[in-house]
Amino acid sequence: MLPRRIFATEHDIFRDTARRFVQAEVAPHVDRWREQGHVDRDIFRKAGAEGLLLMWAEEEYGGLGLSDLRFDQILQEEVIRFGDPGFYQNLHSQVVAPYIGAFATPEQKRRFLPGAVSGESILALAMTEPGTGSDLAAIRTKAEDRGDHWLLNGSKTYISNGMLADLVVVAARTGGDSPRSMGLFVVERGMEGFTRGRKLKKLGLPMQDTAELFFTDVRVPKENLLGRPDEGFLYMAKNLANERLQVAIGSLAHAQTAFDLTLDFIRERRVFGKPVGSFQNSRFAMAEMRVRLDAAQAFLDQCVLLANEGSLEAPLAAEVKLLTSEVENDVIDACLQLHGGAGYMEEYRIARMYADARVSRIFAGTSEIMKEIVGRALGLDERKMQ
Amino acid sequence: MLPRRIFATEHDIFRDTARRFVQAEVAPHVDRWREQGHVDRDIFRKAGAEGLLLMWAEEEYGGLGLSDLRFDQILQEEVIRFGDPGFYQNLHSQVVAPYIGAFATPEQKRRFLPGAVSGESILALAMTEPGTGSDLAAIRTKAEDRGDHWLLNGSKTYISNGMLADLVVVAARTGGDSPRSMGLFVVERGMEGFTRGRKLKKLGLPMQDTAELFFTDVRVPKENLLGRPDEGFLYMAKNLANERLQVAIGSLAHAQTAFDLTLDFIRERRVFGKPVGSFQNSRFAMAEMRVRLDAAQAFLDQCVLLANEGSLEAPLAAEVKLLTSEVENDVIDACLQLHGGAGYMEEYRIARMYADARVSRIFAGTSEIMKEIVGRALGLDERKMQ
Amino acid sequence: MDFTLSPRIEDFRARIAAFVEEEILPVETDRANYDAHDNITREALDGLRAKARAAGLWCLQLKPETGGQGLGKVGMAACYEEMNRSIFGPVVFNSAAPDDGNMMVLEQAATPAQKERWLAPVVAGGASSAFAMTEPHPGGGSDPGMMLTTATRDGDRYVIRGRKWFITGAGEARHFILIARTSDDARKGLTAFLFDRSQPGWRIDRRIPIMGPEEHGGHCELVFDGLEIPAENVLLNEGDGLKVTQMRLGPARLTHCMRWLGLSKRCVEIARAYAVERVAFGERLSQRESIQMMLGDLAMQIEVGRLLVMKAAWALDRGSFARKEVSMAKVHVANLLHKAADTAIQINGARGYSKDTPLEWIYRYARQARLVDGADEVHKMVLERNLAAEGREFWKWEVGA
Amino acid sequence: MDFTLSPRIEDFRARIAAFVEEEILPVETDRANYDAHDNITREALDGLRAKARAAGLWCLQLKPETGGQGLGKVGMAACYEEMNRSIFGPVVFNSAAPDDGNMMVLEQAATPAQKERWLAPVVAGGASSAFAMTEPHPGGGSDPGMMLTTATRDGDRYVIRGRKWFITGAGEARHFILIARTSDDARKGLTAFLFDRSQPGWRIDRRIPIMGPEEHGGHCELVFDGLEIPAENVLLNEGDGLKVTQMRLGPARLTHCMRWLGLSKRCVEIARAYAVERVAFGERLSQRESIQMMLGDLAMQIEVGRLLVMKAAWALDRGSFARKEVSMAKVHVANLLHKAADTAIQINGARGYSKDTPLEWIYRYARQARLVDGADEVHKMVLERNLAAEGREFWKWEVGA
Repeated sequence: MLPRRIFATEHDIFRDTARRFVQAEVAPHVDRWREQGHVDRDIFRKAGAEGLLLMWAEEEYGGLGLSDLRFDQILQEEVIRFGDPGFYQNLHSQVVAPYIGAFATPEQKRRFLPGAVSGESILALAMTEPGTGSDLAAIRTKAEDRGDHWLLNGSKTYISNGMLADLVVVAARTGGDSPRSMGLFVVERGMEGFTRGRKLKKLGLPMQDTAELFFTDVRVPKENLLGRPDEGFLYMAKNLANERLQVAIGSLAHAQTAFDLTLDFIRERRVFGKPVGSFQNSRFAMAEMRVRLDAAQAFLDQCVLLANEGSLEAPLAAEVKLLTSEVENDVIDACLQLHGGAGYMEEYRIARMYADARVSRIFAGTSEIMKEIVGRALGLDERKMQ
Repeated sequence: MLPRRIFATEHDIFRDTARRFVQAEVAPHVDRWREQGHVDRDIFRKAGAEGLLLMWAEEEYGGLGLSDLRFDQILQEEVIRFGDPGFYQNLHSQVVAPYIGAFATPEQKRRFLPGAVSGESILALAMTEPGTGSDLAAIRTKAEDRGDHWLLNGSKTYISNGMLADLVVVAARTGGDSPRSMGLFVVERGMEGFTRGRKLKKLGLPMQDTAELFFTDVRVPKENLLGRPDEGFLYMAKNLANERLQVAIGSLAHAQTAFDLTLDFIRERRVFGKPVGSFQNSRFAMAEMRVRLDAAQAFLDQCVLLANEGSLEAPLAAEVKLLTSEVENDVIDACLQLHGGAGYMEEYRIARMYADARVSRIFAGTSEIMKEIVGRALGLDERKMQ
Repeated sequence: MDFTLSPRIEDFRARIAAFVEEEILPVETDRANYDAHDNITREALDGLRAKARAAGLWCLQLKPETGGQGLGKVGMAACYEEMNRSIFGPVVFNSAAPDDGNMMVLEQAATPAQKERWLAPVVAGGASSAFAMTEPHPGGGSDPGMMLTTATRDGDRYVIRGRKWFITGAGEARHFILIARTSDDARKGLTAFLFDRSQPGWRIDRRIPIMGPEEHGGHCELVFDGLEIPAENVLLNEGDGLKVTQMRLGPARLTHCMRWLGLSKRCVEIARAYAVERVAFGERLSQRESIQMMLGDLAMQIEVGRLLVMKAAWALDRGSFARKEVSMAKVHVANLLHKAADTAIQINGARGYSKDTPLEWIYRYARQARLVDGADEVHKMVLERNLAAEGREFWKWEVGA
Repeated sequence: MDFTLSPRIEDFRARIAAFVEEEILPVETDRANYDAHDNITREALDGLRAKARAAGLWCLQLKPETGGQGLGKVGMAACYEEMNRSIFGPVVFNSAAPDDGNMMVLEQAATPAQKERWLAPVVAGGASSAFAMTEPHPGGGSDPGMMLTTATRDGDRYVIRGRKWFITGAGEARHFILIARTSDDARKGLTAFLFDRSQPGWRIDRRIPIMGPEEHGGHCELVFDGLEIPAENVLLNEGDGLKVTQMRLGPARLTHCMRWLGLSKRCVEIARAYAVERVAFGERLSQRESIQMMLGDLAMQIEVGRLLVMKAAWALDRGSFARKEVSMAKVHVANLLHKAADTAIQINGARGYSKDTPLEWIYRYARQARLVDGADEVHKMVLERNLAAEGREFWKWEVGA
């Protein structure tokens, strides 16, 4: 196994903290949360109290000013290993909040960040609509400028943290027909005309709340617009690289966890009088997985360092998202196979990991979209080749 | 594409030197050398004169005392990119010579190293025998202690640099029936009873000379034994990790080269009125390859750093050899497919790369042996599990 | 050499296809017809079953004298594939596991009196059945030789003690076929028994939650602590349990494959419909090469599955055990089903991950295919053993008249 | 449904099997019988051909009146597979590309006089033939619409100018079938001609080195700078060139697959023999699970290939173009051949990389299989187009009597 080489002592110490938190505050509730279809709100407050949310936020907003992504990487690894991938603290801290961190005014930050840091207000991001998928230019939700406010109309779907969220960053068209003229609006719980549909049922990830959101003549105050009203598309494009890196971190942590629990399982479980792990087929399967995991981890860790330096470009983020989500699915499938019939029983964690993992090749851009991005960056863009 | 992050300025400068050397002294002769079945002897002398052989050797033996493996990594990358993987300077410097570097007495080093550094004497390593494959314990070549010399009898096969070699490090059994009691003997060109069979014909790598060697009552002087007469097996086991790392470096360089030349090809070559590269299938194929190459490179580069620190363990070396040789074969196969019919013509380099690459999953231990090593290191050893 | 179906079989197939299209798919579309375990509700099922019987599409797999149509395995291959275009199809025609296999083994092995008592009600649709063989670790899983449940003779009856596990349908079944140990003989140590749900001396310990949607009656863990079974309820003779097991499981493997082919085709159908309709980045999905290649490849793999299954069915109809043929069909079709569901989900994107289509149902259901009835690895090793024994004769065509 | 061979076909197959075993394999084993291009020397070949003719195993694929046995495609599937147990097999029975396909197209399309002049000598084994269609970039490769070679009518003859490329066997062929452009019509713009090696106005520019072993006569680049062909040597009519091409190439795809199955089986045979004999780390290779699974999987994939090929052959014999069936067979068997050779080499280790076995020959030869006759990608997209057109009818069994 390849030793992790990107961590220093402070990271190791932080991992202990994160692990203790997850073991104490998340692990005991996982079964109940999966059953009820979402985490309890107070887990965000507890995480906030421990200083685990928006660690990058400046101290004036209650954060730690830790812009080193390795801390969130470690937290996410521990959440997945000892908790459940459906606890979307990572979306809160590293996918949604950065829109506020990067594009909000100091005044907006004072309004929105402290609650997000403390876990009082839970964040969601509403981009996808029925029929848009990854094609953001197809967004139809509209915000009209009505002088002292924006009038928001439209609907969003597959919104993670959608039921629990207090603040939702909503992408809406502001320029009439211009496909890329969009704004990002902070819609707050309780605003009139903002409603939520039923929690959506899914193949897996039952603990992660996923909702449809509806906006009917919602009057969004002017001071809830993030950045410029016509640059939302650019902001989204810019943040997608980090979002995909975050997805990659989660995918690989999920796969590593599956590998480790399977290694334990096949050492113990016996079949035809021998431990499952003593069969050559098991040994080879595990060796193949170990190699793919190590290579993916080496690659991902380098990407985290690049992101820390501000130089993780979109094609590389697409690469690492593509690779890790494929590794995640392949590894978990092979691990389930090594469990035999037990792997199909919900009492073994591998069964739920299998269903949970399937979405990784779809969300934040499907594998096929990732290949488009990587391939076009290689100069293979049919629109530019004659 | 993932930027390489392990090189400093001195490495970049060295890459220029290496590249110029390969372009001037290797590239023009590749076709002829492939045709004749081996390089010209003088390419070793030229490389020696440029200071490119045994860079790690201490200055007193003519070397540069550069123990940083990155220099040899760079040289090998350039040899493969602009030359041919059949120029086995790497075997000479990094696989055979380290036996002398590690296990020879100062007197032996004075005798053997300067010629190897200058390229006057070419090195080979004779381990494999007809019927042994990777199973070194099955070696039958024998060396009997005759007081003032060892009497060597046996035969070796698949010996790289076998026809050209001036000094051959030969593994031979010294302890009668004890399977692991072996010694390593330096057999010199011209010793009586040391003969070579025909150059072996192979699927690919025609430029790399591969021979059978025969030893019939060869009187090897006592002072040609490396280290202890009963520890050769340990020495070989110890050096195998670095040998596999070297193979991995070559495999990945080969794959990266195939990728780059294919990218050029599909941008130019047109089919059905469009560049091949503008088809989605091509874009996806290249994207998939790019991701695998980047991950393998990130992993390999970390292994090189570990080896520099003296901490590349055998299972990790097996991992990286397994991964890179599989990536090499898969990438080259997919690249050939993107060439279409042209890929089958010898005038396109990809055709010969395909045949050359096949051996990588076999030599220095097959992929299956690598999986055994990795899997057993995970604790999945049926001999130790009950 | 002849790759045609007889007109009679084709007639059944076409009528099943129309029935699925007109009667079953509309029911499948309405989530109100799903029970808590993602299966069709009993109410919806009863209505459809009545229509299927009225249409003469009932228990086609059984002999006419049992109440079926004597289709044979070749005919079943064509018809079962058609039935499982809908996830609810097979049970409507009384061709779903586990009743399907239980009926066939009783038809083959039971005495006339036993048939009257145990088989006829299942054929009539009034009772469902279960086959209780598998045991929890370390008992008899895929290896019946490890069976731990015992049946001890006591006069004219047997007393059963032990534990069974993952018994499909046990939660609702009325008739059970039970395999238990009657001696330590390696080949003749097991015996098959029949018992009724109402008999005392056993209980359902729990219904085991699984990843996938569930057959009616789920998958249960059973405890036997003194169930008494009269000797007349032994199937075949004492010691014939292994034989019954083989009669029961061999053909069942192939019927699974037949049904999985239907599900695989359905996945392609849903994926294509969406790809044709959906526009993203200014282009229909169906116009993208990558999508075309995925679908073209799936179409081909389905055809491969159909050929493997059909050849195995033909061999069974000729009286061969067709072990090699069934193994090959099993490995291929189990993987195909997974691949079909996975690809269809991928093409549907987030919609595929949601419950808006049956794809996620099929995906979860499919994962067991590569685990049950022998994992891929086991079948491949069995095939290699055949190869070692037969050499080049492994591949050959039989010679006809 | 019937998966049997007729006794007559089985008789031919069995006799071919015996001939390969007794006559051809010993010749293949001796490297002295290999020419510079890794094919059988003319001397060794002539001896074997004489024996094959004497045994009545000659041109089985042709009609009796042409000098064959009228086996049909089903019979060819069984026999060609058997022939190519040896890398030298097909040519011995005069069933090797390109003569095989050239003879079949002449048998179908030539006039009696043309048959006498052009076909009979090839059937007799006295002349070999070539089919000159493909052109170098940017001419007609897999897309005949891009054909650049022209045939200009001049009185009772045509004058040919242009360049052909990768023409198999051209280095030794006496009879050529040539496709050239006679007008710009999209469907009727091409015409097929016959010419003799001895005619002036053309030359072989070079023999193109390829990765693989070569057919006799290699793969050549041809230049036409005024070759004159009398109108009587037009095959079919002016404008029928595309039709001739389709007649020539469609069935040839399938005959390749038949032969590749034989080579795939040979790979398994060599691999197994070595695995059984070789001991490493104290264990026979054949006892390792990984080896068993590799071989079991290969055995299964070969059987899949045989079913696909046989169904396509059967469909061709029934008069279908069987495009879909041939595409599926082509994709599967081309990949299978590669996989079989690759796996066998892996099991043989360094021995497999050496020239001590025919494996490296097959491995290099195999790599073209996925490139020629339409790459996988093209076939999969064609299959998807069929799926789009046919929907669920893509998969169906024909109905028999």
